[in-house]
Amino acid sequence: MSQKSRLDGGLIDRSRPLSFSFDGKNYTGYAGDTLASALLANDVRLMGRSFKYHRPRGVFSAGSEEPNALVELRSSARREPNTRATVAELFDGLEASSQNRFPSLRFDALAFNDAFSSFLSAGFYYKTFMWPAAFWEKLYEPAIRRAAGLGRLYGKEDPDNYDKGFLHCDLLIIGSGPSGLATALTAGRAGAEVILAEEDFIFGGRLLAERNLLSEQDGSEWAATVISELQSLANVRLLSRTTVFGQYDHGIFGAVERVSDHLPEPISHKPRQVLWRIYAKRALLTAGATERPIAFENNDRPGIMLAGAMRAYANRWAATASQDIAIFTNNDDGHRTARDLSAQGVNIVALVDCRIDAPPSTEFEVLSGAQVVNSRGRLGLKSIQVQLRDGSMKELACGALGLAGGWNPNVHLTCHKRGRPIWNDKISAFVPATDTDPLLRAAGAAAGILSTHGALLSGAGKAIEALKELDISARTPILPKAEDAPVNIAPFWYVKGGKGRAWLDLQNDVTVKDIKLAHQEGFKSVEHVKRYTTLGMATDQGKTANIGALAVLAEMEGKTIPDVGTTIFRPPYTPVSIGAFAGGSRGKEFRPYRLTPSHKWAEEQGAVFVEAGNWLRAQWFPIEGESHWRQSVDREVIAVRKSVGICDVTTLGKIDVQGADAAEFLNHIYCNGFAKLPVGKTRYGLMLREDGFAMDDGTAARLAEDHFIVTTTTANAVPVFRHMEFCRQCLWPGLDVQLISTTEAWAQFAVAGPNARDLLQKIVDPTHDISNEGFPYMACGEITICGCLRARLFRISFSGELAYEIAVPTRYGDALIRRLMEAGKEFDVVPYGTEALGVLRIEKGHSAGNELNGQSTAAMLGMGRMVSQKKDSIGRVLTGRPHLLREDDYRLVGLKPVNAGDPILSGAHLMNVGEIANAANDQGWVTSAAYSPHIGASIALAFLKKGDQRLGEVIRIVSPIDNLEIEGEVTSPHFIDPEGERLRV
Amino acid sequence: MIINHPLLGPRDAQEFVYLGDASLIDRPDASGETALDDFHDYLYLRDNPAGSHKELWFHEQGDRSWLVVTRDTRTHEITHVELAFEYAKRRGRDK
Amino acid sequence: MSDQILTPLAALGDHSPRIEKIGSLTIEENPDLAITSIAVRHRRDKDLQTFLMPALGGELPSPGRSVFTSDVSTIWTGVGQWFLIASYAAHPDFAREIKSLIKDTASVTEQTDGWVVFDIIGNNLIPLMERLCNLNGKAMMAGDTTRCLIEHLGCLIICRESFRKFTILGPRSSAASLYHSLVKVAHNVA
Amino acid sequence: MRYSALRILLEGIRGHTGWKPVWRDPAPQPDYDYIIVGGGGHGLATAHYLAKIYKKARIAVLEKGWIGGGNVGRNTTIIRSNYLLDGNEPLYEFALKLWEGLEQDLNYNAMVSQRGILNLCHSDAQRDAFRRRGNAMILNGADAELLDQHQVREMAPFLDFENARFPIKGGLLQRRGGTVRHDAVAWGYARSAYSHGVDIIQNCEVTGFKIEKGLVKGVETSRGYIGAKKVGVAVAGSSSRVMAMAGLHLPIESHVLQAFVSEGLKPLIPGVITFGAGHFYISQSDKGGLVFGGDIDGYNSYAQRGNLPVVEDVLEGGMALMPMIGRARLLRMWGGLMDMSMDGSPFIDKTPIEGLYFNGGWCYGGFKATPASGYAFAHLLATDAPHETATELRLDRFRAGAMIDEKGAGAQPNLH
Repeated sequence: MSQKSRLDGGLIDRSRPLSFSFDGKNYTGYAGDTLASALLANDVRLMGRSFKYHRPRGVFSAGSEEPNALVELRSSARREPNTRATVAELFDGLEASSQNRFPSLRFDALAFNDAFSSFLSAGFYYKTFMWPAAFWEKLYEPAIRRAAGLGRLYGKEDPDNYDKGFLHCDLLIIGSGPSGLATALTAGRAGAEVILAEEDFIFGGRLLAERNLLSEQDGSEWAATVISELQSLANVRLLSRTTVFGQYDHGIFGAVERVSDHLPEPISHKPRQVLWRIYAKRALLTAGATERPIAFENNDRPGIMLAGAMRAYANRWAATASQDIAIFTNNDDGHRTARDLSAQGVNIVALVDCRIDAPPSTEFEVLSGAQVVNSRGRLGLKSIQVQLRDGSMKELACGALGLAGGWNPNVHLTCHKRGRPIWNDKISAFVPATDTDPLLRAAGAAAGILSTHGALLSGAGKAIEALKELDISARTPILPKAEDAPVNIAPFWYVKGGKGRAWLDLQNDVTVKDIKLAHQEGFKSVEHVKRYTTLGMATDQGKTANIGALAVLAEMEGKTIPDVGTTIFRPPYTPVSIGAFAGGSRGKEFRPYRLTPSHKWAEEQGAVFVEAGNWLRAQWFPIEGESHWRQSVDREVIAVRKSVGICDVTTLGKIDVQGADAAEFLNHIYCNGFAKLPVGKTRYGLMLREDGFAMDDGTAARLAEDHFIVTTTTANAVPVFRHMEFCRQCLWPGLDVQLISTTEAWAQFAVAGPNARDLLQKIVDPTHDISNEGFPYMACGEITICGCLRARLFRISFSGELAYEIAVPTRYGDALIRRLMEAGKEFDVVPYGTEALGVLRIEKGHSAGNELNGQSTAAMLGMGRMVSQKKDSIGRVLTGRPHLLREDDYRLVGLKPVNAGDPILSGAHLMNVGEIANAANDQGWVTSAAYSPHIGASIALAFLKKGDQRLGEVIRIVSPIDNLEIEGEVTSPHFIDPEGERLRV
Repeated sequence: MIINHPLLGPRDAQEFVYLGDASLIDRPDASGETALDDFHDYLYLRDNPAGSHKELWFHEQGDRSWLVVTRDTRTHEITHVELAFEYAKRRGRDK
Repeated sequence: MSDQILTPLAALGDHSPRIEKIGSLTIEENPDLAITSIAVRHRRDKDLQTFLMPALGGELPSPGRSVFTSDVSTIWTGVGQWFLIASYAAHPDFAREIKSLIKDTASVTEQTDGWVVFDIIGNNLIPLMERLCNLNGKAMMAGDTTRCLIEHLGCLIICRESFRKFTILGPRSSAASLYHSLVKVAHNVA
Repeated sequence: MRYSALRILLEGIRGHTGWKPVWRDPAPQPDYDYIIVGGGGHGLATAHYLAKIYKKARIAVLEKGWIGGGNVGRNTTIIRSNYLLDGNEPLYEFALKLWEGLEQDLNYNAMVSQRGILNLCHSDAQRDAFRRRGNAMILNGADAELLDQHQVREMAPFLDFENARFPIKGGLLQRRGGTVRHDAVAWGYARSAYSHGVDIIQNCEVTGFKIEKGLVKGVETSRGYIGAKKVGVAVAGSSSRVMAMAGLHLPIESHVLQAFVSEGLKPLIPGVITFGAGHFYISQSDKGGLVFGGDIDGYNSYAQRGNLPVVEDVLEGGMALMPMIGRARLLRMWGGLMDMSMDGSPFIDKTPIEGLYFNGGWCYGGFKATPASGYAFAHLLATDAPHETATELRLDRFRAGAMIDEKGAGAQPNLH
């Protein structure tokens, strides 16, 4: 189909036509087009619907500030809602569809909201939907929800990849317009490490959209020559399609590079987008300025747009919204638009200038002192009503109207650290405060310097200034001659009078009336107005709306605009894909895996694995004929109790503690004593937090006078090491002690069961005596196995059986478990997983994570007496607080069901028989439960008030959340071998 | 944020773990008459100024040193960084 | 009793180290490093240096630095703490050797199997480094060494030759995840 | 003025010329019986209940800026009462009941939307803890359900069940949980308080307390001295700063919590969902934006803004949990100031200074607690006795060792 509204010239490649579709209709555009410019060229003006009233809307801008032309780009799982047509780079086969309309863009049923608009004023929600009470939930709210939102997500996993990266530079330059290029040239030639980031797909910024020459060159040509020089410099990094979206502390900036969004889909292995964290010693904001409209009645029709955008479409994209255009301006820049358009052969119906002293023109009619007061055309502008200087009315037919209300510097990034912009009367706009963060300066239009000449100069100047602080000397390059027009502007925000609605925030449908109503209802602070009317909260964050609203508010308050103040600009500058922030950390790669030394072997055995922090541990090892996990776990447990089993316990934290004062150090961090622990012995240790609650438990083995190996639970390995370093460096820096983690360096296996020693004897080198006498319970030592391989042996037991833990350098872990399984055949050795480990320790009454959950004291755990009063250990003093010593505190007990068949659920609460189950009567809770093949029933550990004094008592175990209640008997937590004889055989 | 490590130079604060008020170094005398009150104040009544704050950061993903960082809690500006064990020694912790 | 000898696995779970070539870039697992940590005891700094001098032929490196030699290499890993590195084949029980050499001037801890070691070689590794970690690769000279995060993993990153060769020590239990990230990013920037 | 269907019709027809200010800005009087310092949700709610329920008069709310500008205006709007400990649960459940009647109580629609809150679990230990907590909730009169993986899938089929690093094992569901239009809560309470005669005084910063012989006499403000019989402080986020003016040192640190909202999307997320293997929780607003957050930045801060690492951590969690949101765009991120207490639980208590009362230390619990916090604080101010749902929220609980530590993290504010 022909491109009816395509003009001559422009920066598009007519040799590369691209076909695309909008709402199922096919069109053609050219390489270099955006979706918006291509649609305009194809004479499409209607591109979207507004959020609240579903008013027909056309493209309003030519950049990322676009409030109206939002589309769903691409299809199925790659569908991208709310994509601005103005920045969507055209590619062959691009699919786009309009959104927030039903059934079609031309006829939208919800447009009936528009008819009722007089009842849907600002804040109407809060006053209504309350009668009758029940209707809110059942009727009103669901209805509001259905109407909510703009575009649709597809609802399936995003198929594209994202990545992250880190960049470092002396000078980050944000925006590549005249000031940005001058900055880059200055800094680049000075040899500084420079990054030039540009959100557009071509460098040059506003230079690409203007006709005036730089010296004898077109602006775009000059930009191209500068860029090619910069490309030749090794110290300059050019990033196009890259938005610097936020400024953070200490010169860190967030940026997103759209690597593949201009392609139908990413090239294989390449990400869709990359999130860059940029560390900049200095930064320059050269992000230009955004034009603002003038509000009047029905100023939202398709075809009404920013004048500067019209100019950009005509000059850069050779496209126009209409052949007959009017301009409404309060400053000279509107005239430039009119000149450029007529130079492109567009008919300027009239230039309406609210200023009485508007400059005349020979090319087109200038109506000075006049105002556009209304417009007509349901799905697209047909005509405007103009009130002439003498008050008479005139109707002008036109297909498009350009609004030129002046330009707002893009100060946003200078405010991300809560810097506030200041008002500049010369250009009637906010500019960056000069005293804000020295790390980030502004130049060019972003600093309120709106002429090309000024922009070039300030860019170079600021670059020199910034580099000077880094002791890099730079010189101003020879810059081209450029226009230096003064800014002649008469502040004019909206047309007074008129009964209808004059839009300020086009996307959220916030009108002048809404601001006035909010003010009338007492919402006078700018933050209140924003929140009450939703002004500036749409996807464009009010880039074209806020200033107009401030002006209205200022008028109501009888204040100046700066006195009314602004809302705070926060990151991101423009919306950023959530996927980019996540990068590669998603799915299975959300966090790294930690694999045990026996992982490969366990996989071969068909083990079922479970996440334990980042570790993957074998949960159980099913064998043929086992259909339910309980069968496997029971078998593993029984095997350990009857013969011998092997479990990979490498995941437990191991910390090497050495130094002349190592023992004294341990005395401080454990509540029980370690000074007198003999070499060659291991001792259980309980670590308290300073507040007296248990932090972690484990063992410490003394390999030498000045050498211990401390073990921690798997979950607490990292925090415990951190805590020990705190004690070492901050609390007792005088102690001669050194710490290092060896968790990963050693593969460690528990060998447990009556036959454990017999099995080990088969691999331990005969030079080492591991008999009960030679290597008694709690012994430890460095040995060799399998012919002189260094190993460590600890006679400790978590299962309550005769047990050892044997450690070898990690690389031998796989071979060792294979060897142990081989050697253990004669004892029917079994590997056991974390489930069996859990059952065994519950049977033995050992505490684990569920008991050591940070809410338990030593006393609760039945270890109150372990807290030595003879020494100063972490947590001892505050253990003495009354509430921690209270009589009726919880104590760890065991539970058995009265009827052996009943299951006990971990997390159930305990109630006295005959009392109603409620919080007031709560006696405690079940911490861990399991089926014990040894007992032949479900057993549990629990915290029970005064539990230690209630052994034998029958208690109710209630779990209302499962509608379950059973009776249980309170027992000792030690279900097997309470005297610990099995440990010592 | 960037913490200027006294030995390693500028490092991203992401590599550190925050603990809080540097007064946690001044652990009271556990044998003192008023030990219970002293420890209560030590542990629970930390300094929380809107302004300059001496605080403890652990370089967990770096060299495992504890640092005492002086940072303005209103602007996040960091004015001083030193190794905690040196600070602690100055406070007489090694006696 | 040679039948008794246990056969080791490389960190990625194979009997031989993994090598991957992507474009001009090579990622190579290096299992032949014996790594021992030494942490100087209080007020023994001078003694330690004296004991080590013959083995190192020089001082221990300063913070953020490492010295790689064909014999014993050294890496600064923390205040008063270094890694000594030698060939595993030549020094299977390196820690014990060091201990006997430096006596009680420092705490000695075997670290050999705490780590997986990757050598990355290419014409220009900067694009790769930019995606991996927050170090300024361009500014790194041979011997510059920093521990930082790669894909949530604390790794030691050692510049062996500016732009062209880096050695990465990562936590051994996460060798597979780290390797996967390295390869993925390499493809991504290739 | 009362809001009614008829009123809306009339105003619609006559161009909304009749609407009166929701609250007025009076000049401060020389003295009051009750001064509430802080015009946030809790302060305004306190004034409302003090006037309406406890029939007190001569009440003023002093706000240093504009009302509702603190945490009530910058939170993620979630309401729930899914707490474990008896020191907390009754208060939050009381709050939930008050939320359920709020529209009618205030004649103002704060859009209380009970679409449920689902906490996911990814391990057996987490499930055990959820069962213990769910049971505690039920025993305290709240609602709770334990869901298995299948039931979670039915509720939220878009979660990652196939490729998750930490597979979803189930969840704890509270159907009565949900969201509320946060700003409207401040405005609704302000409107009601004002209609009950409360002076709401904005741009009036308290610069000091007048205390004689351990008795509070009034407050110095940016608009002059104002006398008072009783002064209640509800300035969470700035508690340490304000109470320091009365010479009090609090077991509180100020931290920054970031929150996020996406561009408006057609409805796709049922209620509130929280990830159990990372820091991420999410809901969808009545306007269609995905509202989400995660962990605090972790360092003391009054800057009301955070940094990138936490942003990335939160969104990694989001993508791990629901990979469908990758192509949705993050529209805005902001930071709020948290009163992080030493055990993660709040304070509603007298102070050692007679006539001076304190409400703070809310950590992230503040918004959801607003009605009950206001009610209980009003009760304390009016009767000098703690409300039955707030008996354990004492300022001196650490001295006794009676911590209310839901997470078991100990005296480490940034871990709560």
